[in-house]
Amino acid sequence: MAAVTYLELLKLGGSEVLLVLAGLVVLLVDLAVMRDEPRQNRMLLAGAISAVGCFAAGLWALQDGITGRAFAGMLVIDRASQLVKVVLLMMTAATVALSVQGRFTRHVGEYFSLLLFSTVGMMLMVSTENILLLFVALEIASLSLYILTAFNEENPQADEAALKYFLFGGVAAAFLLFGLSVLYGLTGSLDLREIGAVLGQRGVDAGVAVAVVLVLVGFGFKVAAVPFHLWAPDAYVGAPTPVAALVASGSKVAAFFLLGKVLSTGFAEVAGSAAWHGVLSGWAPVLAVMACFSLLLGNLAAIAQKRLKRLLAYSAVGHAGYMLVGAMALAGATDRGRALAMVVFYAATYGFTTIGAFGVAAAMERAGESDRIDGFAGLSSRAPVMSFCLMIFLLSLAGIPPLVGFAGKFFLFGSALAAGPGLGLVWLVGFAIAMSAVALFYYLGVLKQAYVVPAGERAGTLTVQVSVILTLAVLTAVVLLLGLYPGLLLDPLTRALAVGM
Amino acid sequence: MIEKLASLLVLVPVLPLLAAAAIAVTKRPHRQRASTLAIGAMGLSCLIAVSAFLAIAGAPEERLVRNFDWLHIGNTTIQLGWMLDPLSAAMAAMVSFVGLLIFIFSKGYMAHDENYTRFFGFLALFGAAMLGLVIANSLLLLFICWELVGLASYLLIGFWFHKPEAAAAAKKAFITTRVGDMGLLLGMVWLHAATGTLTFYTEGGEGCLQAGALDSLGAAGLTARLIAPATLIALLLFCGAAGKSGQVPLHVWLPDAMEGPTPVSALIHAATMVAAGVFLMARVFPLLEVGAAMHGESHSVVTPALTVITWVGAFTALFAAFIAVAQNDIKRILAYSTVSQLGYMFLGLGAGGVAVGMFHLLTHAFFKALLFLGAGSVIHGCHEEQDIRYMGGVRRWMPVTFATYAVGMMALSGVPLFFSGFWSKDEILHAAHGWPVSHIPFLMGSLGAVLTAFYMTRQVCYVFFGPQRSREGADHGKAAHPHESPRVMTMPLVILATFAVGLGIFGTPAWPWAQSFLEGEHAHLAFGHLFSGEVLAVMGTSLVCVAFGIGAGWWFYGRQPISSAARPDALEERFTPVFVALKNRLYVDELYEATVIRFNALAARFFDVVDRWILGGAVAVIGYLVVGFAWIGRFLEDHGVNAGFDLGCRGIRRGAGAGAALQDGRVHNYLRALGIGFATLLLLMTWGCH
Amino acid sequence: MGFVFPLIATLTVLGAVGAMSFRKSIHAALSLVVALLGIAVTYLGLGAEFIALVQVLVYVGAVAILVVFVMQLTRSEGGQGEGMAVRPAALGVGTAGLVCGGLISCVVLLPDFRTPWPEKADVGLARLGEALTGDYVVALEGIGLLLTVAIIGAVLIALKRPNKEETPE
Amino acid sequence: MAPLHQYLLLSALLFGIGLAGVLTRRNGLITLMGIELMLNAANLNFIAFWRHSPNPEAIEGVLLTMFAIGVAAAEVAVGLALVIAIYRRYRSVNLDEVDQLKG
Repeated sequence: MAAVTYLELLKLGGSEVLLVLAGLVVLLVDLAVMRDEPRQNRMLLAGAISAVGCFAAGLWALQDGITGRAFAGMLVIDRASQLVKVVLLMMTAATVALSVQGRFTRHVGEYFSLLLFSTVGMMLMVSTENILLLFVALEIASLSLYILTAFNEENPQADEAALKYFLFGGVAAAFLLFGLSVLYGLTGSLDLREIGAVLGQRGVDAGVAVAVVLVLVGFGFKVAAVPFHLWAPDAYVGAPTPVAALVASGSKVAAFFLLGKVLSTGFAEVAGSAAWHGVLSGWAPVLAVMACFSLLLGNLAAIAQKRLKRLLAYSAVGHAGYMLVGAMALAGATDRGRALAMVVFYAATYGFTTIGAFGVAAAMERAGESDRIDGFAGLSSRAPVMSFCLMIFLLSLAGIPPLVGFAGKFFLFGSALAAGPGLGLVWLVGFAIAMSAVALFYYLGVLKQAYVVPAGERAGTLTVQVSVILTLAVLTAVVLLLGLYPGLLLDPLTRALAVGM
Repeated sequence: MIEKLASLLVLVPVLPLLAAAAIAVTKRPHRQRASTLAIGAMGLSCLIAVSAFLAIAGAPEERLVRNFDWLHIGNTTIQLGWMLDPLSAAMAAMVSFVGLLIFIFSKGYMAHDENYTRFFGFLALFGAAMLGLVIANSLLLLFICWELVGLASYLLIGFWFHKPEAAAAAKKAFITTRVGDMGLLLGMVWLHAATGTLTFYTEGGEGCLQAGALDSLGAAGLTARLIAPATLIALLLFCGAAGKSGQVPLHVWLPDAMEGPTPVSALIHAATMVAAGVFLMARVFPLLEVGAAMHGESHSVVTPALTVITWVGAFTALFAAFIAVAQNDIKRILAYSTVSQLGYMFLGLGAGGVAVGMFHLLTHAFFKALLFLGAGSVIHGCHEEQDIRYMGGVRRWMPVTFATYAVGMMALSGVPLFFSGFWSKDEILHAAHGWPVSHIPFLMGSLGAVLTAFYMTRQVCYVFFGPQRSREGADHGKAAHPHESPRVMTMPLVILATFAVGLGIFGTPAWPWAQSFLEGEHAHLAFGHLFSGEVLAVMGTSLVCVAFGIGAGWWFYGRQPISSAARPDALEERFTPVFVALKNRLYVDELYEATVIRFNALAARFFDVVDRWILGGAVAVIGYLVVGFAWIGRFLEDHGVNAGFDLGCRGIRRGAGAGAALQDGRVHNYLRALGIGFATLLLLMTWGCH
Repeated sequence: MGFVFPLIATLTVLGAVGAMSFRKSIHAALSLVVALLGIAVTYLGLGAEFIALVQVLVYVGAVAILVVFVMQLTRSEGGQGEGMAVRPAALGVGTAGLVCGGLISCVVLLPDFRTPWPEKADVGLARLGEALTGDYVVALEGIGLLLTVAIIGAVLIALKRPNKEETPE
Repeated sequence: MAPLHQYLLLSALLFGIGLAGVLTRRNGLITLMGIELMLNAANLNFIAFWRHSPNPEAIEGVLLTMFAIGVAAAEVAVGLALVIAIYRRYRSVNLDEVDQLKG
């Protein structure tokens, strides 16, 4: 039974515990002490406490020697999961920084504590190999995000967005749970490793097929892959912009890490093949189809968008397609740890970049403008620093070297091609590369507005909040630095995952 | 010494990069500082590059590599680095030298532009990226620079972004070349997956262009049971090269890119960016040769990839030459001629190997830069006029420009013996003649040579001869004469003209120094080669071609002065009564001119009828054919390839609307999509079960 | 006893169908209660008495009451204005049928699942408690956090006053 | 009692019925009830599988069902709150009227 004492549990899950504590403190302080203060002060204090919480949790995660697999795979703490947690905490911290000078909610304490709780959910997602906790953690993260989406008092459509997000998520969760139940029925276990072992003996049959597809529906919702992406554009637009940034970044990183783990431990033996000359049943063809349509629809629909957040939403769908292509490499038996590292690297760097782009949208909204793309006209003269940051983010998203988006794509496609000759990923990689040419189209459209089109007459200089500009500057630095030295993140990630698998 | 220079070579791209960074923070009022920084940095780079070139000129078999570890990922290491070998040294020296001259020219040309500072910043960035590209010892580094070159050219072509055409052209250039780059990226990623490295050469022999990697690549089985992986990778890389170097059908961006400032056209379309594709193919030539079947007597290497390159090059050379005949914009003629010449380079590369293609690249860089800068000088002198129909007689007012332009024109046309273009093109035709697969590329190349001479003669006749034909109604009466450009602009012309003539002696069949150098060998003097039968035969052919082209050009355009801009093209004219074209002249003071011309023209017409049957029958018939083809080609270009590209863009847009329309706002439809999606995926999954 | 399961199952299915198709939403809610109770009885038959109890307490005791409460609050006597056009309804039912058919053909018909009824040790509350405080303690804490989140969120969203300036468009 | 596949049939039917309700009913509350039905179907699966698993000691199925019920309760709470918020804004719980975000 419990071979691990509760003390050890506190040690293993220290980051999560710290973050929960921080969340509760924020809630208490805000409700008890700061109740009658002006909103700006409340925001600042709550933001500061949250940031400290993230920092402390991150420090805890960076400690050496906290590794272990406790409670029958319920908690699997290794270097890789700790590293991903640090990335998640950085993203949450960036989200907090983007929020502190916002005006979208009066419920300050609740807002920040829910941000932290959703991060706890994501952190639990990355540190479990048990489908019970997998489900619970997914729900913690999702439920907090549904609620956070409804927080936006500036946007009358926030409730609609939250309801759509919720209903879609609820149905997807039901599919996922049903899939997990079939998985349990087939294998008699909740532990992904044991599941993987049993499935390995069993091979692909109808029962496995249905379980795999059901589970992939749940993940497809979480990562916003076609056709399970339909909530994403609406939710991104309705949610408070920093929350949308977190949905696009942290949530995606956690989901892809977890998906990678499920695919490489639980479903390792039922991959099948997506080669066009010999499709074999398994998750590979399913993911291939999802990836293909995500790439196509995400990149095409983004072209038609008039608002930055909606454009980013569709581009997020497209990027989910790239990451799914990378996840396909897990089908090859050669070096799964490395393949997963590439996916996580891409997701993490994409997350940082997209938070930055959302930050620009937030700044525009905060300055009393909307995120309409034609409102970006003349941004280079109205807010030179911010428009420079925007340029870096968008070019990185488009995959222009030497920014990090290029490095991510390069390694991602490389791992997909190296995964094995029998997998037939070449057509998929080719398609992904072709779609990234299309993607340039709409990113350049935004940049054209910012840099080429002159500002309207009444448009003066934009005032951008200090917190926002600092966050953007830090994120720009990250994008540039990781672009020049991808090894800073990629190397530890690869090492950690190589050990972990 | 050479060791030290190899290490110093990294400064060649770094110096302009630093200059670009410094200019980026330079305030607008300090205009001179910006140009001084850029020119100074480029000058230093040029110095280093030329010394490196001279150092390795004595030891062409050397290849010095400088690699450093960029990344450790798990247990693999990715190296970046640069190298000094004949190819990189020649390219670096050429690019930095031509670049320096263009920078200096820009100082005069852009003197009155309000964004002078920014222009030099972009130029320096472009120079840095291009120089980084040529010395890169890693396909990855090369690709990074390659994309930076694309980005910088996007900024430069769209420099006058207040012109909507310029903005559109910049976007078109960026996106079209990106289409090619996608192939390059895929090829690169694949190469990495197949060989595990992207470093070209290492001292230990683990590079992807060295025997070990190539052997394993050659031994690999067919991909998808169809095609050898080496061939596929080579063709993917060629996609990128074709995009950058404007090969059909990815050439659509190049003529449009003429919207940028003229020095930019010179920089991008003459010496550097467009040549990058040819350079890339030359760099990865060992990869193209994998699995080659050697053909005994003609030392030609034939592989599927090289065959494709040869055909594409030959087709482009001819196709673009046809179109150039029917253009009226001075820069667009040069742009199509560039496309055509790039086709020649690929033809040479595919049929004859690195040296043949690269030698033409080097000579072309000089004389085409000369022509573009000359055109810039003409445009500058004629008050921003670009339509050759409204020029004329410029020879009288711009003697230096005329003289240098004539040199460039003759080099491009391939006038024998004294001009570098003759020797390099002759080399290509020679290679094509000896190509064991087919003789058709040789015929296409020869026909292209005729056309080249023809359209260049036409252009020169229009621009420099005949009366002045400035735009009517603009400010006639005291119509401003064209004026000669300042020295800062003519000096580069003179220097380039010198090289356009002088480079030829390094590449004659008697002493093929340049070719041997590029192949990494020492050259031997052998006059006997010059008189071997085959060489003479090919030389004779190209001589006939050039003479015929220039003769025909003169026949149609030079024999009688082109009097009026409104007059249709000389060939069209013969079908329509002359006075129809002239009756628009309403002003009395032009009546005299009109009657004289009318008389002249009628008389000329009379003699022509006689002439045509006695002397120029054949010339005329072929001339009609040429013009017919040219117009058909232009029609195809405007309504086929180019329209196809635009149509594709529009199609994407429409698809975008359709994609977005899927999102109709009803949550029920979202959920239905989820259900249907699940059911479909389940069907897919169970397809192969049981 | 062979007739008990088919009876309960039929009742449950009928309840579910009613819950999803009654026009008046209060009828639907009551019908849902029937279905949920049917499931609870099925749990009993399967020997999971504790789960049956939880099912009754949570679903019938809390969820259903809450649903009815919200129904009163929103006075949404369903049906009005809900003239279901034939096509979308057919599409929805068709999709659901497809999914259901897929599940049945893939899972139910699997030979594995025709196993005989094995002997089973009784799940005492003690063993459940032991597991909850042992291996499953992390999940227990997780669910605690989840409920906290839900309470904060539900209270906040339900009590949120719309801003003055925002009006439904 | 009955063999395993009968339980699975029941749960599959419940899942399908719940999904059909979600996909056809425009009343937000009933959509919510449909989701609950789908979750219940999955729970029934877990219990049925648990009871039929050969290992008499294993109790994972029961535990997972308990947790799933908790999750479902949390979801219902949030969902109902969202329905109330929607009702407050649109004076209706008809989901078809909630379609301002699109494109």
